[in-house]
Amino acid sequence: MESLIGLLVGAPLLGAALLLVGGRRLDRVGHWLATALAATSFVLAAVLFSDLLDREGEERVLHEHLFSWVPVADLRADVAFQLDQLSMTFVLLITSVGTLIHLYSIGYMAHDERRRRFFAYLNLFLGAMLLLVLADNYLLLYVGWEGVGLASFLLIGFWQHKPSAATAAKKAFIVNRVGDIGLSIAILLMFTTFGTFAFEPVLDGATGASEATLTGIGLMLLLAACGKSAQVPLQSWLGDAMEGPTPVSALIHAATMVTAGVYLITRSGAIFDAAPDAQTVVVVVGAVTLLFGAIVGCAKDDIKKALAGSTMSQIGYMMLAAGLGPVGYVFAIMHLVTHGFFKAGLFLGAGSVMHAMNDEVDMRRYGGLRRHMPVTFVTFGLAYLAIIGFPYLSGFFSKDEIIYAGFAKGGTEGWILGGVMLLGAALTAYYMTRIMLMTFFGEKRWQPDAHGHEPHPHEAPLTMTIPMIVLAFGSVFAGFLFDSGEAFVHWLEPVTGLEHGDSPVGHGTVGLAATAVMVVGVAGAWFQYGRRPVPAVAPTGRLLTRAARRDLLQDDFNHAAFVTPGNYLTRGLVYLDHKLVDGLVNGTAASFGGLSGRLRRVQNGFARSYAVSMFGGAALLIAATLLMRAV
Amino acid sequence: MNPENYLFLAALLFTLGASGVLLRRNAIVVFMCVELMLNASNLALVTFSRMHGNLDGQIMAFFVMVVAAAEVVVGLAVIVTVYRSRHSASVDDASLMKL
Amino acid sequence: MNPGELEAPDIEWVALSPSLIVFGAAVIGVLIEAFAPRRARYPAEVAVSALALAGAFAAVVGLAADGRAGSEAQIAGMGALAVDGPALFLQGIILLVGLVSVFLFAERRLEPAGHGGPVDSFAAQPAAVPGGQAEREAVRAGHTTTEIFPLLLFAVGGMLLFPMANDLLVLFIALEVLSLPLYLLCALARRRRLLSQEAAVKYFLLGAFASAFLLFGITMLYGYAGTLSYAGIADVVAGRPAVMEPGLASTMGNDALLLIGGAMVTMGLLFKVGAVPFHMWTPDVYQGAPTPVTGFMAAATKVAAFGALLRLLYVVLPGMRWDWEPVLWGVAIASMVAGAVIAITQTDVKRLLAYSSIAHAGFILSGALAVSEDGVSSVLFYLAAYSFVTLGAFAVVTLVRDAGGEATHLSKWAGLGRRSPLLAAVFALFLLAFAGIPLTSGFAGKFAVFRAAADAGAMGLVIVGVLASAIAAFFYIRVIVLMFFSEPKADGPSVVIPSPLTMSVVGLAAAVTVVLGVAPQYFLDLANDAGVFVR
Amino acid sequence: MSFPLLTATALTPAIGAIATAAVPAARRTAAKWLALLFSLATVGFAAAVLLRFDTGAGADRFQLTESRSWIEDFGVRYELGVDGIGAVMIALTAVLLPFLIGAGWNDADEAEHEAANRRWRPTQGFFALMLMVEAMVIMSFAATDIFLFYIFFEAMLIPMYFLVGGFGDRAGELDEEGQSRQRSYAAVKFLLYNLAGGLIMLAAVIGLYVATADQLGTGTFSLQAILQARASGELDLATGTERWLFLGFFLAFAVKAPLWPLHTWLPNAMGEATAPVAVLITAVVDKVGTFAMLRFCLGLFPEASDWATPVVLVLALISIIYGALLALGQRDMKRLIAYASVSHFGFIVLGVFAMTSQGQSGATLYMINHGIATAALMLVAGFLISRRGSRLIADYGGVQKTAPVLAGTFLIGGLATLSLPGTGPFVSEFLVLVGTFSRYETVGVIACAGIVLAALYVLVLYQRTMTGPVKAGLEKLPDLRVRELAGGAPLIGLLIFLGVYPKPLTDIVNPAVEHTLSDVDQTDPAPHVVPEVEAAE
Repeated sequence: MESLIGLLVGAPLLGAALLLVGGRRLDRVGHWLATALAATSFVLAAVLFSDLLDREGEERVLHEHLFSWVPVADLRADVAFQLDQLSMTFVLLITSVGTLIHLYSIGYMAHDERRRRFFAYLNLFLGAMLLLVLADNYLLLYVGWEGVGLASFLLIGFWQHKPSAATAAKKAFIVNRVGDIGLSIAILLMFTTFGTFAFEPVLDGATGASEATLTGIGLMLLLAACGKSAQVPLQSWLGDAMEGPTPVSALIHAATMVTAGVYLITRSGAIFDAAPDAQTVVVVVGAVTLLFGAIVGCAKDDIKKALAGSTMSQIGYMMLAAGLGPVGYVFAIMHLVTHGFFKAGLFLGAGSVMHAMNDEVDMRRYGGLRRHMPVTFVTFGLAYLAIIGFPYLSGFFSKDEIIYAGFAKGGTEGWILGGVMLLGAALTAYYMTRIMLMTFFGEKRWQPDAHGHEPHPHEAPLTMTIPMIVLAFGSVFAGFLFDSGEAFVHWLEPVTGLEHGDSPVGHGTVGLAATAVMVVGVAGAWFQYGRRPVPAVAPTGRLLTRAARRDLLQDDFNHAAFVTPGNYLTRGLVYLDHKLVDGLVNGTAASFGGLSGRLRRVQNGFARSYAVSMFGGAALLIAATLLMRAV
Repeated sequence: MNPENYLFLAALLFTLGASGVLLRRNAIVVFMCVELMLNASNLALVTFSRMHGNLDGQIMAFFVMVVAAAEVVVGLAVIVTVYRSRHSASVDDASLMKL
Repeated sequence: MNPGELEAPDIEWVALSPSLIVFGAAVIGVLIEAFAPRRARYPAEVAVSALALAGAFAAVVGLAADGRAGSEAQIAGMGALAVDGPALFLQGIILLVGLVSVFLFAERRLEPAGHGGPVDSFAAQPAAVPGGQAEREAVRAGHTTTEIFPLLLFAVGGMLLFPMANDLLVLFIALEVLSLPLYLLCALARRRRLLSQEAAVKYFLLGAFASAFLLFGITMLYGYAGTLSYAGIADVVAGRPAVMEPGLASTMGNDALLLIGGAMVTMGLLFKVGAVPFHMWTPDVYQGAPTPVTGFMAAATKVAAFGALLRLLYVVLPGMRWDWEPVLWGVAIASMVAGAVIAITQTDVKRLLAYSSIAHAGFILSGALAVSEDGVSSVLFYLAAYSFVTLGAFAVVTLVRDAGGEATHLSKWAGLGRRSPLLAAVFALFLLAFAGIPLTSGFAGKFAVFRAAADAGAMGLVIVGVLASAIAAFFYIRVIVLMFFSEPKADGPSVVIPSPLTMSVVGLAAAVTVVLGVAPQYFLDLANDAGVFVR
Repeated sequence: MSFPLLTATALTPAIGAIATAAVPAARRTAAKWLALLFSLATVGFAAAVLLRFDTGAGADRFQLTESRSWIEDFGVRYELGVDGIGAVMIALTAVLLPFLIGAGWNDADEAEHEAANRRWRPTQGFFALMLMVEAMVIMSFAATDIFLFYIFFEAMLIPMYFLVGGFGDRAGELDEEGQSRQRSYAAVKFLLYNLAGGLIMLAAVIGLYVATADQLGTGTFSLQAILQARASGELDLATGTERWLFLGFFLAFAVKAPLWPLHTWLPNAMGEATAPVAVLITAVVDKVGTFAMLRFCLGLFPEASDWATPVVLVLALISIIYGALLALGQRDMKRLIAYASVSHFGFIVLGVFAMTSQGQSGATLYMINHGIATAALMLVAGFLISRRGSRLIADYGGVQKTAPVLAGTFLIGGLATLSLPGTGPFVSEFLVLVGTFSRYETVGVIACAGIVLAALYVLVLYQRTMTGPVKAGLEKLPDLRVRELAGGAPLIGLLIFLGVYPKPLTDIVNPAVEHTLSDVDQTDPAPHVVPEVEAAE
């Protein structure tokens, strides 16, 4: 059974290699091959899942040691997998959503001449993501971590001929690299502290280390998580990442990769549990991002960027939950899974809309699409209801639990967290409703594209609609399924631990409050966008709106704080290198040249002056000899 | 008479010769000054010979004379050739090569 | 001893055979000039010279095989000459260099032939006014100056005596015997005769000036010690003269005589070596003299002069080592640095090599300053290596010619590597050897002297030497850049295909350069065995 | 006596060089094939070296040793032998050369106006020089006699110099006479820098000889003899002497490596040389410098190495950051890669002087991986440059549209350069970081900044050249030819293999590193917390 894990990871990687090396020969079948391999992974995952289910709670761990990777003295880094409930959850999410999105992409990318590459990259992503969640040590996790970063880079910049896409891809990679420093340092710290970086010894031994060290490790892990999961302050890349093809946004930048940070923190729970300061920072980051993303999502007219803001915000929820410790881990993961379904559904819906609208992304040019694209409308609508936390849809369960856990933190902090999350919930309802209204309701605001083609919205082909339908099902029923008999909680508990917090506010109250703020949010949006026609050109708006449109000035800040000084620094250094370091050397050479030029003048061609030199030399020689004797 | 006085004379002559080499322009005169230096040595040699009471110095002096003669032969040949080419015996004129 | 009775000197004919052969041949050469018909002179002179030098070399080898370089070393000629390791080793080098120089002198394919047959690079009629009627006639007639061969032999003879000299008289005579022919040879260039004559005048006047100093130094040493013999002076310096005479007793206390005398003799030798600040004749003379002469002079004179200097320092003046060592440190450093630095901006190949020779004098001097057996043998080895590289380099210079004769201006060497890759490669090899790049003889030599110096505790000298080498490398490299990385000029010089004579010179020099670089052990052994002066 | 395998490995390219140089001018293609053949034969010998190398416990430190007398008078012997580090470095050299020859296949063909000159044989010269460099590099990796090492360390400059100065890429700025002043400046700078470093080392080499002669009676250059004498206490250099000698050696290696602030020759040389020669410099020749730090500086002068470590670490850090920042500021593609190399050499030196097993194993692997990665990146850049005739980044754009395979290979080379996990450089960079961090935490953390900067310069380069709209003049840019792809693909395969399964290499290298560490009397720092799992066992 264990050997299936290797296959599970290997199948998509093999696909990527085949498709990249195979060249044009595979152009016609490549996409099917890739989809089949993704599906294979899913099937394998299902088999493994049923195997795990057959075992008892504590026994539900599989280990597979493939080979010794980098053995140097005491350092042992192995290529080895660990499949437990947490990774299983991720594997199922990744392979299922992944397979669906492969399928969707067949339709979506049908007319792209580089479709084979696209699928290769998608497969590469799947493989790397599976590696990330299946690794049994932090170093191998790091490989997957960077692997998904690479896939993300390749896919964001898939349309490389667009400078904006290329820039966005680069930006994503580099911001992620900043986060990666965190992961690197965390691994280094683990090695010097524990002498290893495999999960089991590190996590089991965490209590033995000093709190300062653990806080250090925790903060570094958080830095990594911030990069990958687009949390403040490393959030700036996610909005730009929407330059990638929409299936990519759905898979990587909504459902799976961006949640890796949450995985990392949940996985390292033992470290965070022993480092309360680090936990607090995680919570703060989550809370800030939650609001940040929501605010940005409210202001964007670009449908994908609005959804990206939403993603950020939702991951903020998860992060916050993970920062709460055993009270929140399970719900963080639960929200992650449900979010995976409904957010993927939303993105696929958005993709379907764009597909229909000649790749138009500005919602102000949509409107009234519900009649033209009924399937998309329905699936998108269901996912919409799930995300805003409509009672008994998936988002409702997972988000309420997180809000409850926030209150359970207790004291002022608990009230602040709960309040922030409720505010977030209201905002979520607001911006999602705004999207919904601007896209599917109201008047047609369609405009011809750059080539003068009028859009003729139509429903997408089957390959695209099927995944949307499946995901809609997931959005609707997943939460219910998980919550029934606390199935999900019990499933994860052996890995993450579980505490039932003691909240000043009851479960029911939280549910009511959440529903109430949702209604407020929906109503607010309806007042603004449902009652009156949406202007085709965005009004100037207030200061906050304008700032939110500019992603709350994050890029301006980064530019002012890093890019510009960096440019000056580089330019200055280039100048210095040339003038000072090199100049010193050239100067030495030149000064020898100058000295030489001056000395050779002594050689003036007159025999008498040569004689003087000799005479003087002789005198000097004699004087020096005498002097030596005198001394 | 104290033989040392001859030595002082020899040193004086040597110095005169050397300054002549440094100061005079005419190659022949320069050369004569060199000869003067050689003869200064001769004087000193003979004096020392006398002081030490052996003949080595005097023999040396004879050799020096022979050598000086040989030098004259070679030197004059060279200088005269140059004079014929340039119509000048000034050492300062022969300064085509420099730097 | 009865005053009327002269004791017949006891001459060790065998031990002195090398120089005797050479001098004998030189006299025969003069006779040939006097009596043989013009046409026959050239072959006869070449044959006599070559045979004599080869024979003398064979004699040297024989003497060395006899063990006279080591255990059987002896003082010969009534104490005037020493036949020992250093002397024989250096004589061997001088003879080989001389032999090879004969080939260079005898090269007759470089200049366009006159009516009388092919001509060499020496003046048709040296006495004729440059550009005058007489010269034109002589050129038309194809006259050549075959006197160069006996002159060369005399110079070689003097050089052979120089390192052997075991008393101050012989030292002086040998100096003059080697110098006077060289003055003349310098004046004999076929082309650019004004420069050639100027070089001769400068060389002559300055040389005479220097030998006057040397002589005065000799006088003072004699005055100090009352003897001309090296061993005698050394004894007096050490404070234990063989016979204590009254005159000696008064002068012995006068250290000024010793110090000034020693300094002046040293100065005379440093002049021949070309060390700073007595180096100024070198560039002008090297540039003006006919290139074969320059090559011969640069290689052989340095060998002979260092031999004499070594003997002086090691045999006569070891007692006052603490006086001259720091001073010569200064000279060595000045030579290395000044030679290397000034060479950077030179534009003429021959002047460049002249400055390089000054720097090398400094390197060799630092080996000599070790005052150890290792020091002697390292200098011997260095001289062997250096002389052949120098000769080879100047031989190459004779081959690069344009309409005006040798093209010595560096700018004309641009792109030579493209026109004649092989020749340029060989020249590059010589330059690399000068620069002391490993696997060339220059490196082995430099390593030997620096090691000897370091062994003697003169690490400072080594460091300066190393830095000077780095500076020196710059201008050697510059020439290589010019040859290989510059486009050839349309009116640039061409490489004349020489006779086997010059080719053999270049070939031999290259071979020695490589062999001494790659497998120097045998020659190091030779030098080691020859590292002891007889006293 | 057994077959002198190391001599054979070094001699093969040397003979190849002579044979290639002897091919007549008209048979240019034959010369190329001959050179390739000999370089492949060398790969065979190098493979034999690796196979014959015994990695078992208790195996000798130096293996395949040869010892003959050479220059007794200098105390010099012809002593060869490899430890694991030397063996893999020889393998790297041998493996890279065929690719470089393949990549430079037409680089040295004479211009048409020169075709008439029967004596001028640039092609033959080019390949002969390359093989010559290879032979000398292999010798310096194999030499266990310090003098022997020094000889080849210095001598390799000469063929290298001709390669840089004589065969610059044709994209440089030319003056009115059609020759590149920049190039000859670069060549001279390269030579003088390295020569000066080498000469200072010469002084130290002599000093070492004198010191050993002083204490052991006879001077020796034999590394093994000196190590033994030191271990037995016969040789105990005075502190001051040892430090001076260390500085002499280190300076030479730091120039070669090159370490800030002695690096400025590298961008010039790599910028002006043809791509294969640039690779030869940075991937092969410069490695001799870092290799020698590991073998000679640490082995001969342990106390002084310890003493100098803080300064060296700081210089290495500066190199890492400074090189990366300067790479960012370059407008010239090849200079960019050169500065990136400066940054990478900083990592290697860091690993060497961290004095931990991970650091030194990492440094060794880094040498290998950096060699291959730079080769991949630089060769592809070279193909690109030769197509367009410009090295300026600004002249490119949108290449992936017209030449996707080229762009793809370039990207993989770039990703390897930024140490992406899954490629070899990641393993080595990680090891260096671990090794450094476990002893010097701050240094390790600062070095991590290099990770981001590497991503920046690689991706900025990729973005500017390969993506975006197609620049004018590049519309018809041909994609990689089969020959070029055959040169690039195996390198990429190798990079990925070494990233996924570096164990064969670490197995060879680890014992050598243990020996080196015991030379300097260092042990790895122990972890602060012993994991309970292991404690329970």
